[in-house]
Amino acid sequence: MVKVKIWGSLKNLADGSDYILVTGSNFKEVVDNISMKYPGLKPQIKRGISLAIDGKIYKESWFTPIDKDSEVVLMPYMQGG
Amino acid sequence: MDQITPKAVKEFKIVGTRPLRPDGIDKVTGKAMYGADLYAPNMLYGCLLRINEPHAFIESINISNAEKLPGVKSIITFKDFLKINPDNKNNPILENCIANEKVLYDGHAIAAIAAVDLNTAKKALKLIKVKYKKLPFVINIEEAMKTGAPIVSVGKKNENIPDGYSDNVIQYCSFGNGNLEDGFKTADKLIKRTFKTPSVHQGYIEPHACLASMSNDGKADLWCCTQGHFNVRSICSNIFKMDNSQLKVTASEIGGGFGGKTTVFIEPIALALSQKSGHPVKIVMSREEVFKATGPTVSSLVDVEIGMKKSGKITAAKAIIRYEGGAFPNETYELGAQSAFASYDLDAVKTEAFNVLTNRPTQAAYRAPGAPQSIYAVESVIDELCQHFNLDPLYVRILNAAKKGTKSSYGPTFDDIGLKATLEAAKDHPHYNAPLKENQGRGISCGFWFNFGGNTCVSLNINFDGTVGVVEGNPDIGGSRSSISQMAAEELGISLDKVKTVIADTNSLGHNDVTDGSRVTFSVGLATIKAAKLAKKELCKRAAKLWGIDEDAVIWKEGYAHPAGANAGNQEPLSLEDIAKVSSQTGGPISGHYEVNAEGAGVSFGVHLVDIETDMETGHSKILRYTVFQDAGKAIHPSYVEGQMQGGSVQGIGWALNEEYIYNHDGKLQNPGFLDYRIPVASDLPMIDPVILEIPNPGHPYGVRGVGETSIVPPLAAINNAVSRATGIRFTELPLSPPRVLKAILNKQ
Amino acid sequence: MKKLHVNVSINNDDLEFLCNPEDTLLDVLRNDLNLTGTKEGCSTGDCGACSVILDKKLVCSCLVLAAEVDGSSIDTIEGMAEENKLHVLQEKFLEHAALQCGICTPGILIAAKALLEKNQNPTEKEVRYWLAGNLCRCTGYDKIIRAVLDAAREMRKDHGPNYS
Amino acid sequence: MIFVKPNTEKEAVYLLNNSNGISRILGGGTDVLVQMRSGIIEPELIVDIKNIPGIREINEINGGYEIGAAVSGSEFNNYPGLKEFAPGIAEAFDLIGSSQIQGRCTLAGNICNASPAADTAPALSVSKCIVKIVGPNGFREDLVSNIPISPGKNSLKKGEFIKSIIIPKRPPYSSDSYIRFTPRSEMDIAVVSAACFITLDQNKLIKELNISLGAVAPIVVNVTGINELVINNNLNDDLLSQISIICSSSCDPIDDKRGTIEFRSHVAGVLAKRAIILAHSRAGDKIEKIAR
Repeated sequence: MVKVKIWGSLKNLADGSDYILVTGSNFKEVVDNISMKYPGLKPQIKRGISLAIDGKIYKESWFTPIDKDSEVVLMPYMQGG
Repeated sequence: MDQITPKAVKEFKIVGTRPLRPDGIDKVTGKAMYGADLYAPNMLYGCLLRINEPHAFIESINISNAEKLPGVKSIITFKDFLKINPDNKNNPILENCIANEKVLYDGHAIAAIAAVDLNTAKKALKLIKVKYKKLPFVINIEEAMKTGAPIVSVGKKNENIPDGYSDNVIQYCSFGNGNLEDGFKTADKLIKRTFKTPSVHQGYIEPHACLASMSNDGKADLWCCTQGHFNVRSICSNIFKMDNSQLKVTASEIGGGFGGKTTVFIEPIALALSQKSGHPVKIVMSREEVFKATGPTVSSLVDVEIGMKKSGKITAAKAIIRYEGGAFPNETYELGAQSAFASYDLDAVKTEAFNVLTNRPTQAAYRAPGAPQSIYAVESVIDELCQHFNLDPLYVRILNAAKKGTKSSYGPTFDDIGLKATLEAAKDHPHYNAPLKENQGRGISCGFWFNFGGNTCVSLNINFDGTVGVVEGNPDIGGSRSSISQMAAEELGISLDKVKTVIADTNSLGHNDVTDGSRVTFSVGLATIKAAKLAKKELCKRAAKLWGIDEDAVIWKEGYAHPAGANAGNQEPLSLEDIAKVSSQTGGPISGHYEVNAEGAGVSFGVHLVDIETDMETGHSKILRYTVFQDAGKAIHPSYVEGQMQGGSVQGIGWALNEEYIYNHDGKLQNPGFLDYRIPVASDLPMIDPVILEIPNPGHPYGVRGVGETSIVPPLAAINNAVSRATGIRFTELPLSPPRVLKAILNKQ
Repeated sequence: MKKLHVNVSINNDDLEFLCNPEDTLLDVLRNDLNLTGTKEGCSTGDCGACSVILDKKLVCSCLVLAAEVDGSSIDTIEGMAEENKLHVLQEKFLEHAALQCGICTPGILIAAKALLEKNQNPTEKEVRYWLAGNLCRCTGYDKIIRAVLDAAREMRKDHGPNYS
Repeated sequence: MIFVKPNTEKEAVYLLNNSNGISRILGGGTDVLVQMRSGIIEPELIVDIKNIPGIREINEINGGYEIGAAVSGSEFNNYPGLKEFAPGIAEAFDLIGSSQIQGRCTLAGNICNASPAADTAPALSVSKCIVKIVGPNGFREDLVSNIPISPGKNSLKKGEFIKSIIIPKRPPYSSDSYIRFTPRSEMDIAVVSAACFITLDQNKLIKELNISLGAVAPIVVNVTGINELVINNNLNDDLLSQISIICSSSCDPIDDKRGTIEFRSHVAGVLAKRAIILAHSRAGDKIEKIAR
C-alpha cells in the first residue's frame, strides 16, 4: 500500500483523515485506485491533480514509479505564470 | 551585481557567460516582427463592439445597418460560434472573448466587425443596435461572498463549498499540517490581521494582436503574440472543430506577457471573421481594451494569524485567503494557499482559500500567480511580530526558514533549496547594515515560487557545414533563445556562434506547453541537452564508421570524437564539423530529437531588501535602495537572470505603491490607460541591485531552476514593511498610495 | 473623403504618401510605409513606444497628425544604424542586455539618441527623467540606464576630449 | 473631418468662424489627438496654426515676454533667459508630460483644454499673465485666469483663438515657483498643485504674495486674503502655517481616481507652503546678488 497525503479540503470527501492508503506502483495506478476507493475525490481528480513523489512534483506522468515507502502528496494541477 | 556560487557546481565554458542575444540586432533596429507587424494581401481590419456595463442581459443585437456600410465584409456575434460548433455554448474561454447571453464585465465584447480599414470598421460598430437590460452587479470580494449578492454566473459551484456563502463562491481548498490550537497556545504573542490587495495588470507594452486567415477548405493560418502558440491551437481548433493539423499557429515576437498572454482573447474572433469574409483579418487591441478585457490578477482579502515565541520561533500559522478573479473560474486561489507559508518550517500550519466570482474581467496569470497576495499578508505579520519582540527580521526568518528535509506547508518534503543561503547573503550584504535617516524605513520579505516543467519538444540538427540549428516551441519572452543556444553549444562542445535557436510553428514540432511557470530554461534546456546527447551519440557512431572501429570505442569530448582508449587506436580526433561535412556520405544528416513531459522543476526562493523614505506631509513614498537576492539554480545567462530579478521587482514595486484597478460605484473601470494605471517610470526608481545565488537544482543536468516569477513576490511585503517602519504605522492594504498613507498619518496625529 | 498629399523626408529618403485627415503619423508609418519598427503601445502618448524624431524634436508619433508633417524630416528606428554599422546606443543595449521582450526598445533608443544629441554627459538622474516617457515593463530600467550612460561615455571618447 | 493649415491669422479666423460643427485648433495636439482617438470629440475641422507668422516665436517686450501660441515646452525652456525670468512658469511648463510631449505641448493648449489639473494654469495665473486673442472682431486681451471656465470649457468665442501669451514685466525682487503633487515622479497628472508669485523689498519684507492652486476645484483657485496678512512682513513659520490653513480651506475638490477631498485639501496647504519657501528664496537670492 502507498500512503498518500491529501490536502485539507479533500479530507471530508475521503474518510476524514490526512492520509489515504491505496495500492499502486506508479502515478496512474495510484490515482486510478484513489478514484475507485474514494469516489468523493473524483470531481477534483477530474479537475486536475498533481502528485509530489519524494519531494518532486509530477503534473501527469502516468508511469512514474512509486515505491511503497515513497512520500506521496496529492496536489492540485498547477498552471499559470 | 554579485553572484554567489557554491564551489561544488560543475565547470562550464559557455553556460554562465554573457553573450549577445541572437535576436538582439533585429530588436534594436526595428526589424523584429511582433504581433501587429505582419500584413497580408487583401487583409481586413477587425474590431470589437464592447459594452460598458458590468452586468447586463443581452436582449438583441441588430447588425443590419452595420452590414450595409460600404467596406464592411463580415460581422459576427456569439451565435456564429454556435453555428460553427454547438458545443461552444459551454466554452468559458470563448464566452470571455465574446459574450453569449450576458455581459459579465465592463468591456465585455458582444460583436465583431471586419472591414477594409479600421476607420470603416469603427464606424460600423456604431451602427450595431444593441438592446440590453442592466442587471445588479458585484465587483468586490466581501460583497460577492455574502448570501443575497447578485450572482454572476449560476451553476459554477464546486461540490466542496462550505455553507453560508453566496453562489459566487465557487471554489474552495485547504492545506496544512499539525495542530494549530496547540501551536497557538504555546506562542508568546499572536497577531491576526486582515490584508487587501487590488487587482493589477501585467502591463505588457505590446497590446494583443493577431492575423488570421482561414481558407474555404477549413484550413487556417494564425499569427499572434502569445506565450503558447500550441495552446492557442488547442483552444481555437476546439472552438472551430478543426483537426489540430489544419490550424497552423505561428508565434510572433512577443512584446511582454508575464502570464497575461497564456490564453486567447481575440484569436478566435479573427478566425471567425476571416472564415465568414474569406479575407485575412487582423485585430489589434487598443490599450483601453487591454485593460478592460484581458486578464488582470485576482484581487485579494486575506486573514493571517501567526503565533511566535519571544525567541522568534513561529509556533503556528494560519491564513484564510479569498481571491476574486472575475467572471469565470480559475485555479489561482490554490496556488495562493499552497505558497503562503512555503518559506517556513512549521509544525502547525493551515491555509484555506476561496475563489469568488465577480463582474470584473477574468483573471489571467501574472508572474507567480496567487503567491504575491498571500505571501504579502504573511510576511507583513511576521515583520510586525519581529517589531513586537524587537527581533532582527532576518534573524527570525533564518530561524524559521524551510530547508532540505522540511515538510513544506503544502505537503511535499523539500530537497536542496536555497532559502537559508539567500537569507544569509542578505544578512551579510552591506545594504542590510547601512544607516537610515528620519522618515526612512527598511523592509524585507521572502518570496517563493514552485517553477514548472511540462511538455517540451526540441529538435537539434547538425548542418553539413558543422553549424547547429536548434528548433524549439516556446515563445522567447526574455532572452531564452540565447540560454538554449548556450546549453546546446556547451553540451556539444562547440562555439556559441555555430548554434542558432529558432521557435517553430505548431506544424513543425510536437506539442509544447505554454511559456509559463518559469519553465522554459528548465524544460527546453533539459530537452536541448538530451537532444544534444543523442546527436553526440550519432556523431560518435559516424566517427566509428570512419575509423572502422566499434561505436562503443568512441567518446565525445569538448567538441571532438576521440577513440575511447589505447585499444581503440590512436586516430586524430574528429571535430563536429569534420563529421558533419561527410555526414551525407556516412548515412545522412545527423540530428537529435528529444520529447518529454519534463518533471522535477526545482522551487526557488528570493529575499528582497528595500529602503524607503516617506514624506510625512503628503504620504508619498520613495524607493531609495533596492537589493534582490535569489536562488536561480545555475544561471545560464546571468544578465538575463538579473533582468528577470530586476523586472519582477519593479513590477512588484508598482503593485505595492501605485497600481490598482479603480472601479466607480457604477461598476465601470476608471483607469484603463497608462496615465492613471501608474506603472513605475524610470525616474521613480534607483538601480535594482541583483545578487544571484546558484544552488543547483538536482532535477536538471546543469542545475537550472526557474527564475522568472519569484522576483515579483517579495516586493509587496518588503515595501509594506519599509513604509510601516518609516511611518510607525502598520499598513494592511495595497497600494500604499499617498492618499491612503497620508490618511493614516493624519489619523495617528 | 478626400485624401491629403504629404511630402516628407524619412531617414533621409524623400517620399510622399496620401493620408486621411485623421490618420496619425504612427498610422501612416506602420500601415502605409511599412515602417513597423515604430511600435504602438497606447496611442495616447503615455508609453513612448512610438517615439520618432520630427524636425529634430523627439515626439510621440501617435500624437502627430500625418497631415501635419508635410515638408518635415523624420527619423525612425529604421534609420538609426548607418548602413551596417550599429549606432553606439544599439551596441550598448545589446552588450548590457538592456532589452528583454524588445517592444519598447525602438522608442527608447530614439529617445536616448535625442538626449545624447543635446546632452553628451547626462547624469543618471537626467537619463531617468528624460526616459520617463518610455515605459518598459520587463527590465525595471536598470540595464537600460546603464546602457545609455555607457553609450554616452563611449560617444564622448569617440569624439575626443574636446567633445561635450 | 477637414484638416487645414492656414498661413495667416485672418484665414484661420475665417475658417473657424464659418465651420458649423466642432472645430479644434491644432498647436501641439497632445490633448486634441488623445480626445479624437478615444472618441470624446469628433471634430469636423482641424486648424493647424503652426504656419501662421510669429506663432512659434518668443519675443521680449516691455520688460516681459510674449510667447507664441505654438511654442512648445522644450522651446520655452531652451530659450535663453526665460527660465531665469519666470522659473515657476518654466517649472510648470516643463512638468507637462514626457520629453516627447515637451516637443509638442503649448501654453495655449494647456489653458484652452481647461483641465482643472493643467500645470501651467496656476503658474500663469499667479504672475497675472495675459492672453492675446484673435477673432472675427479683431484683437482682444484677457487674463489667463479668465480663460478656463469649467472642466473642458473655455471662454473663447466662436472664431477666436489664442495668438500668444504675455508674461508681464516683474518688479526687481520678485520670483515665482510651481510645485505639484503626483504619485509618480513623471508622466502623471497633478493631484494637487500650487504656484506662488512673490515680490520682496530690499529688506526682504513681502510686498506681494499670490498663490494659485490647481486640481482642487473646477478651475484654478486664486487664493484670496493672503496679501492682507503678509504685506510688509518677514516670512516666518507662523505666517506659513496660517497661509497653509487658508489654502487648504480655499479648496473645493472632488473625490476621484486620483485623490480624495481630504488628501487634496491637506496637500494643497503643504504645497503652498513649499512653493512660498521656494519662490521666497529665489527672490531673496536676487537681493543678495545685487548686494554682492
